[in-house]
Amino acid sequence: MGKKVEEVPQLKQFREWFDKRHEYAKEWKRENGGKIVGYYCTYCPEEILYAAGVLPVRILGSHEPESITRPYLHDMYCPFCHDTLAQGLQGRYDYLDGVTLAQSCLHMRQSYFSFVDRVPNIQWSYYMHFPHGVNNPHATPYLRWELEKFKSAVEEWTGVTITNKELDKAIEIYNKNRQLMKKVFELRRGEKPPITGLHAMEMVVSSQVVDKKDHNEILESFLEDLKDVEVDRETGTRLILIGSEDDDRSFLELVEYGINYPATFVYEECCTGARYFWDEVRPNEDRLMALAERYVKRIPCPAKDWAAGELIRRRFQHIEKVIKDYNVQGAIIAQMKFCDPHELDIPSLRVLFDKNNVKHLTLELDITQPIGQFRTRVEAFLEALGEEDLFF
Amino acid sequence: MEVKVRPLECWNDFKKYRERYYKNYLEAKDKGGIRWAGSAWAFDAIPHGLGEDVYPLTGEPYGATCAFFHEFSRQCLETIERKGAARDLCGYMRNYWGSIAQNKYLLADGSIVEPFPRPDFNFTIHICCSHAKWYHYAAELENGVPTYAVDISVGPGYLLDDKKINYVVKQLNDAIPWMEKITGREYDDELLIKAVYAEADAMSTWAKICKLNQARPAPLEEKSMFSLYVLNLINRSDPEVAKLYHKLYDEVESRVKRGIGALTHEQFRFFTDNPPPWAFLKVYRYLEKEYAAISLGAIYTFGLGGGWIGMDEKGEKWIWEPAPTPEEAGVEITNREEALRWTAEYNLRYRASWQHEYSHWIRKLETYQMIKDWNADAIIMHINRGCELWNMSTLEVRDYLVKKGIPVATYEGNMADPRDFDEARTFNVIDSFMQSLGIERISEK
Amino acid sequence: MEAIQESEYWKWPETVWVDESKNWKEAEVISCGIDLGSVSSQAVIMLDGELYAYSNLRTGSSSAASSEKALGSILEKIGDMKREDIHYIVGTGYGRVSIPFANKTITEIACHGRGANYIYGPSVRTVLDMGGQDLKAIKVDERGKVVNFLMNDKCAAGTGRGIEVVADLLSIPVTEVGPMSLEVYPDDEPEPVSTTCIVFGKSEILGLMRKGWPTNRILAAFFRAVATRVVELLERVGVEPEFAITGGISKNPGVVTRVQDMLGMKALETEYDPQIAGAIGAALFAKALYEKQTGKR
Amino acid sequence: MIVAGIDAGSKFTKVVLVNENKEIIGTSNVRTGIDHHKTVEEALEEALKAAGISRDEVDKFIATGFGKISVPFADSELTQVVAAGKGTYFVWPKVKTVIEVGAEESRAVKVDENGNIKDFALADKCAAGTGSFVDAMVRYLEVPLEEFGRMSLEAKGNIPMNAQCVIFAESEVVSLLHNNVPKPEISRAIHDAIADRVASIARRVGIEDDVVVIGGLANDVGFVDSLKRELGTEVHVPDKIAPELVPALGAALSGL
Ligand SMILES: Nc1ncnc2c1ncn2[C@@H]1O[C@H](COP(=O)(O)OP(=O)(O)O)[C@@H](O)[C@H]1O
Ligand SMILES: Nc1ncnc2c1ncn2[C@@H]1O[C@H](COP(=O)(O)OP(=O)(O)O)[C@@H](O)[C@H]1O
Ligand code: SF4
Ligand code: SF4
Ligand code: SF4
Repeated sequence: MGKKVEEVPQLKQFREWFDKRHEYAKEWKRENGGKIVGYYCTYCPEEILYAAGVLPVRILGSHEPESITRPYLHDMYCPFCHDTLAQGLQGRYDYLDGVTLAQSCLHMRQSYFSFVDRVPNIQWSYYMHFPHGVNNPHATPYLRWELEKFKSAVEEWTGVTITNKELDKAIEIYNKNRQLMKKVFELRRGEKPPITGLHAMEMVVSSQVVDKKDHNEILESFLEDLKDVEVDRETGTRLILIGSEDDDRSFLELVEYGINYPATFVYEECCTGARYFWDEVRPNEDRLMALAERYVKRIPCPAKDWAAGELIRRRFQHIEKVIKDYNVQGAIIAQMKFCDPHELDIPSLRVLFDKNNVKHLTLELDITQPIGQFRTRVEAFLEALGEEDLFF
Repeated sequence: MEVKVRPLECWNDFKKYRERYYKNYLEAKDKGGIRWAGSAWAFDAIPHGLGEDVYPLTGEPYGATCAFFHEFSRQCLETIERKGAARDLCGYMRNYWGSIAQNKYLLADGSIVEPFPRPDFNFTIHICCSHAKWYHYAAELENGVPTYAVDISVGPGYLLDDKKINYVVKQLNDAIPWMEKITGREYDDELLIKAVYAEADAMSTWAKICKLNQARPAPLEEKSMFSLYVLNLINRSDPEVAKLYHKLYDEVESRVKRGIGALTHEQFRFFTDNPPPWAFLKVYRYLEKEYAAISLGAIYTFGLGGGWIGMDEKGEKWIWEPAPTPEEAGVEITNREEALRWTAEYNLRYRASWQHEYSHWIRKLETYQMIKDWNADAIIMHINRGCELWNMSTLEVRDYLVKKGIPVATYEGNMADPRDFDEARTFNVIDSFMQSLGIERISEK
Repeated sequence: MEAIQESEYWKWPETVWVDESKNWKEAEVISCGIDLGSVSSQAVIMLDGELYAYSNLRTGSSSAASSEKALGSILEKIGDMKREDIHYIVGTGYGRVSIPFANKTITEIACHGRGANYIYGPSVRTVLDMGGQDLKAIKVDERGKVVNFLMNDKCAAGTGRGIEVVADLLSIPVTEVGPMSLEVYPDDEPEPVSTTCIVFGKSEILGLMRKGWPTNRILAAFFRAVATRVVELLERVGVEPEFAITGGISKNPGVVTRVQDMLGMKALETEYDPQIAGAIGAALFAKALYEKQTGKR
Repeated sequence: MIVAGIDAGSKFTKVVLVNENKEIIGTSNVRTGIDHHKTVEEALEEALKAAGISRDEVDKFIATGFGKISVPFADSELTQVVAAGKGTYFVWPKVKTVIEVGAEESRAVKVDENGNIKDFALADKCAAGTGSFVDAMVRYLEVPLEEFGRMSLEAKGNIPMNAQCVIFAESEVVSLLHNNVPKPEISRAIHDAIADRVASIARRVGIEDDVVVIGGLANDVGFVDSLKRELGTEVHVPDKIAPELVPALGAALSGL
């Protein structure tokens, strides 16, 4: 019999990276003497930065109350945007040499520009006009062009010429990371998923803030170790998490560890989950075209997933497949307060879940969560899914 | 100094046009015509090629009309909230959906008819995070109206290049066979070309009219401008609209020459920002009556309907000069490709309100320059909960202007959800602002 | 600055009740449910699944003490029953986790569903629980088991506390605000207060007061807004007959009448106190759990 | 010459009487009742009594506050922003940033070295940063108002609260209570949450020393302490006059 999941050292490593991401970045800089760029949205073509020897790290919130962003961001912009800007204003990202945003929603755009203006020591910033119309056929060649400009800008700033060889290497490392995380996710399809949503989140988020090389190393051994791990927790209700930035540990802990009834996330359809890594770059003589294709064809963010002639949402198609593959019984829709792109999908998403016989619960996330209120909702949700034996 | 005031003569023409517009859309099918719906920002010249009997319904002005009629608006909003739409979503969009969901259609005079006229297709763009999804959801509410949204997220005008423009042109190109398929009609490039000329004419002329408001006394106040600029948002590629704007231009120009102002006494000139709270235009009246304060406009009224040069090539200064029409630019449009390219480029480059959508860097310069060029004393900003696009940058702009020594006041509200507006608070802000600037009430004088 | 004594308009009457006709010593299963809400606490004792006694008190600042008090006041009134005589206790409500002597906790959503089934009968399909801090629309099956539910999250208007705040602002006892608002209903009903956010709404109400609106009209405008919110939530979950209201606000005719009229549907009536529905549900679960534990089922 | 400044607040109505030497000769503070006119009369009566003068001796009445229109006999009205700026500048001439927190409203006013108003910001919707929030919490915690402020100072302060709306903040407090969190910690969490919201408003106009806080909540030592910490700068409470009387004083002074 193998060891218990909680004792697997790689999980501890993920958590440590998650907790000490700023320390890691500073350490990396000391060791490599390289530049670090913070990126705002998961549509950022990290491979290009990586190929130039730059470490891309994702800018995320910290889930602590703050009062410093409201002079710049409207109250009704999403908490994620407030939280990320707050990190910058508080100096937590003082090690960044540059910041970049691959055009995403308006809220994030505002947060990004305020970050660029108001966080000291930012030498370089790049706003990339990433297409929104990822469901139309012209997006890929157009994105290729934007990538080309991005690449030149990075080259100009770093003084490094990004060769095909370096790009290939970066793509390989990134693809590997994607493959490995996907393999970990696939283990969760089974009856007894070895890891929880909390573990998965820490794995994915840590990959966004450390050098993928380091992350791959740990991931490989992690996969090995997971093979003969002893799963002692009761899986309970199999849940899918739908959301955007879902890296608030207190929330995941509540659902998976803090309720009277067992429940486990088996899949996270969010940008701190599967949306980040699910799709790989497919080889192409034209490296930038290969990248463009990957970023256009990946599971879309709701901000980009809309009708261009046909009434389909690609993300929904993916979710439907996941429901079957992962035997999903319930869905928690974690709606970032005031996030329009996600909110606009919710009425139709509910229909989709109903159609597939998946019960769903919508919770509205803020910078910090009202755990007391959430507990009641989640508990009642799980009660409704089970507890048959109290009714006779 | 007492100023002569006189009602605008072509006011009625504009009003009639608007009334006819909503009726035409309603009755299009009776006449065998085509109906389409989409954003006021959509490339509305394109559907013109389907024939002369093609009638649009643009969503934002429609939403604003709903909001103006309080009670109807409330019913729309409540109806759609019951279906699960979140309250913080775009105010126009919620009114629009609510109108569909209730199956009721509002005409410009406030009368309500049933059922809601279903469009043959939706043709829109994706400028904010909502537009394309707005019509996607509307299509679902309407049991699957074919919907096409054009992505225009290629960046501000001064950063445009051929490939960016091409990306948009290709999407427009694809839209034409798509429309042909849906409507079963053959596309007429001549009509498209006519529409494209008309669009630039209408938009550049509106910009010229706005410039006339630099005069002292100002010939127009913003509340009337709302009824004037709107034609460019409902049907700007209709050649009749351009004609009306020329007529208006002549009239306003002659007012300036004769020293006719919008207010009898102009004590204080200010700009506003964002779409106004449509249900509470009395804010403007209050400022006029109590403080003889005139709103000269906003980047909203100027920029949405107007074609402007905008940012200079280096991105360092905003230029409030009317954009050239094809004639002025010495361009001749002879075929579909040229027409699409022209309309794509004109909109991407010269629509003032598309530029600042990318960054407050642009919006700051745009607003500042406007205040300088029109000689305004201050700006009163509507912190508009109803539109996340227009509301983007407002606080950064506020901060910038205050540092530049320009007095700024802000009040919270919602352009299209009357429930988000607090009247007492808003008047309190205005009084505080005026008092802090030492502007006296005229009633106290 | 002197602290000025507040009048406590938000206070509502407390109750302790025992069915004197029953003898608890004859019961096989004595089960208890305690609903520790944010505003009120109820304890219910059932004898073999029949209501025997209950209390309905204001929640204090300590949950443990409030639950002790809720149960203690009943035991005191019964006289000879001790806590140890009770076979099983289920806690519910916001404070359920801090009831020291509960054997198990179950959410108030499940308990209200179950309790409504008991007091209104098995035909109930939609339960509206209007409590102190939240509003819940619950759909249940014929056993009172929750099928689906929704809770308000963006706005606190349709809640007991929201109503208390307004009662305080207008200096009218909370038990009277509802009836008073009906004085102008339906013929003279004003438009709802525009905002349902209680913070913003307060300033609007102050504005109306200053405009010289009579109190009953202000209340009508306020309750209209509350009712709209309530109906919105109900329609989102999908109201199906039969429909019942539980929780404290069910005693407020200003809300109930408007909600019924807007829905075009009458709420079921009962001789029980609908505020104790949650505690009844908890007590019924307690019985089931006790029987499960002792192998009686 | 004697001028009366009348601040008709949503919860309290205050009157300050000044003479031509800018000396305060009488003040009052009365709970605002349903009948606003009556409250104003009462408050005025009390202030006159304190000053030992009769109503005829008052030359001018200047009204301010949310209920300023319920002072029908006022000679003129002053907005709360200007009243706050003027009053504070008088009692604290070095002031640059005024923060006022009353029962239902909070605001920040920026003044220049001559006491002119440069900028101001009012609380947005959903702000829990007001005195009535404290009043409600005090009821939940079942402690006296003074005690509530004081106990906050004893706390360690490691409980974050996400207080957007008063009602939802209340439910957070209830959860804390149910989880047996000590009352001083809860008090501190509440004060921090209010300070957080108030600071958000104040930051819109920019924090510049001296920062002076006025309005009823300035009496709350726990709040002032939290605000200091939040802003990272010294926060002054006027010492010459009760902080909630400052706007009424500002109104009175404007009539001289
Ligand atoms: N007799 C009554 N008349 C009118 N309203 C009442 C009465 N009793 C209670 N309420 C209302 O009910 C609310 C409490 O509801 P309740 O369901 O007991 O709350 P919770 O269980 O969440 O603590 C009070 O805030 C008050 O508004
Ligand atoms: N000693 C105190 N400790 C804490 N809070 C206080 C104290 N005194 C007054 N307050 C608060 O001040 C508020 C009243 O402030 P005030 O400025 O008089 O209000 P307004 O002018 O808006 O009516 C009350 O809501 C109360 O919470
Ligand atoms: S939610 Fe979408 S826009 Fe936001 S970070 Fe994730 S992928 Fe990017
Ligand atoms: S959560 Fe929504 S609003 Fe916020 S950044 Fe992501 S997509 Fe934008
Ligand atoms: S939010 Fe603003 S830009 Fe977006 S659809 Fe609505 S009105 Fe248009």
